[in-house]
Amino acid sequence: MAWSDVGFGEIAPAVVLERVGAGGHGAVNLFLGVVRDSNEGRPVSGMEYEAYEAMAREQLAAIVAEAERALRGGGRVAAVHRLGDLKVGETSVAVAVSTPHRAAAFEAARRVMEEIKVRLPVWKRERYLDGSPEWLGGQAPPVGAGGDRTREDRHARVGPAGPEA
Amino acid sequence: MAWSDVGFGEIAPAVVLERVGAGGHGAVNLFLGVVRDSNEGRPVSGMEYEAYEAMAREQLAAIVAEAERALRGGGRVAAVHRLGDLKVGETSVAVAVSTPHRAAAFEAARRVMEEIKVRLPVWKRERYLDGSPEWLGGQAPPVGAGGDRTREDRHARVGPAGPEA
Amino acid sequence: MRVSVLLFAIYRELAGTGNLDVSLPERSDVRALLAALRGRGRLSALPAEVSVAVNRQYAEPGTILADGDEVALIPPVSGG
Amino acid sequence: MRVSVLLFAIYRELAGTGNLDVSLPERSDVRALLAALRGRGRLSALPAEVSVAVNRQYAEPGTILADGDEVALIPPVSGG
Repeated sequence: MAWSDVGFGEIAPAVVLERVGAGGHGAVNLFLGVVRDSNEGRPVSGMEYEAYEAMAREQLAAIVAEAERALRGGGRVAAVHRLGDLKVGETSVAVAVSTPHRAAAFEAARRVMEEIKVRLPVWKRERYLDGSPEWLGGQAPPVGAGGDRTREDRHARVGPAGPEA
Repeated sequence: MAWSDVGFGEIAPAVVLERVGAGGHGAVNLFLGVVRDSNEGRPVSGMEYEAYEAMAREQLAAIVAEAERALRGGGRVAAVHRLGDLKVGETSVAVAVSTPHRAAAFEAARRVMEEIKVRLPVWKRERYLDGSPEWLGGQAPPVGAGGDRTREDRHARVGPAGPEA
Repeated sequence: MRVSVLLFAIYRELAGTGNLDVSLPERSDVRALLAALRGRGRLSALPAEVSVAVNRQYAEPGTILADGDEVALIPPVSGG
Repeated sequence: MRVSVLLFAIYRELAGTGNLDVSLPERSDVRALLAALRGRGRLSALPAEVSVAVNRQYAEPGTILADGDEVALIPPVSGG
């Protein structure tokens, strides 16, 4: 069963790995996003993550459910995103996938990360050692129901002189 | 610094993750190979791994060193392969990569696994619940110095009526 | 009708608040809501294109709103 | 000269031993060693193609052997 969470607690890789089990599956892939100590040359002291929490939980649950359904050969997917103040070296996101064969595990974990980067309503602000915190540039999410990628060619965002829908 | 080991102790994912550190790198990918509970429909009770140990250590060290050198943006690579009798659900191989950006971490971990499958002198034998143990089919390794892929088009193996070199 | 507007990250800082109650004519769409928001002082600086979620689903400019809807203005996301 | 031959997995079971000492004419190559091994009883069943490592490096059929070399017959590998 797909599993996901968005919350303020520390992320333990072992716990995320447990969520995808092991017995029936020969391959496990785990991806961790970690707070870096610099960004474009500026030293970073930490990162602050803000979310539209209720929606982020629903979106992450949808992302892992879609990824698990896409595993034709079977397997399990789990993901967790952390919020709040993180220090350098702490884990902000973890994605784990177990599958019978390794290519599918790599591919699904990569895909979940790509979806998180595009769809999850989460924003991060870096705290620099040499200046005030700054929101980082991000990706404009798609329109329409989560995961309905076929609608991306419609008007993704609303402008002041937006076209008729 | 690249790190690798081939041995009989249990593999702890956290230990392998520690080997690739975290501070400077935003992305970590971990791959685990786990003993499956069945193979082509036959129930499996466990797996026995045999190696040409001295050579396997040298080959795995070369594989991770090559993979780390190939990380243009920097990063670290670690890998460990376990030998001996493993039960279903136990980890036989672990590969960890840390990089500044995630695509390189996925790619390097996948590449290390591919090299392990082709080059590491390790053989596994499945113990079935319904019959005697069997060596599994594998891949014929390349000829020539480890990692010298340009020589693969030469005579890869020696037959009884092998051509002149 | 009234809708509840949630603002996050840079949009929250722009508005000086994380949520607003907005009165709109019945059957207004997302585009009309954004036009109304841009008529307010600080939110006139909203970028030309704004992603929106209605009741926690990404919505389209023509999505029709209903009384009590929760409408979130979603800045470019940067999770991970 | 003498070389030490290591056998693993199915080749070890075929030979009934994990290592053999083999005497060869000076400057024999890998191909000559395999021909000599195939002349022995149980190893006549070696497959037509055999991968070989000399002193823990994958070698070629024409690799020249030296006294004391460690030559391993490498069945198709199945690690991971």
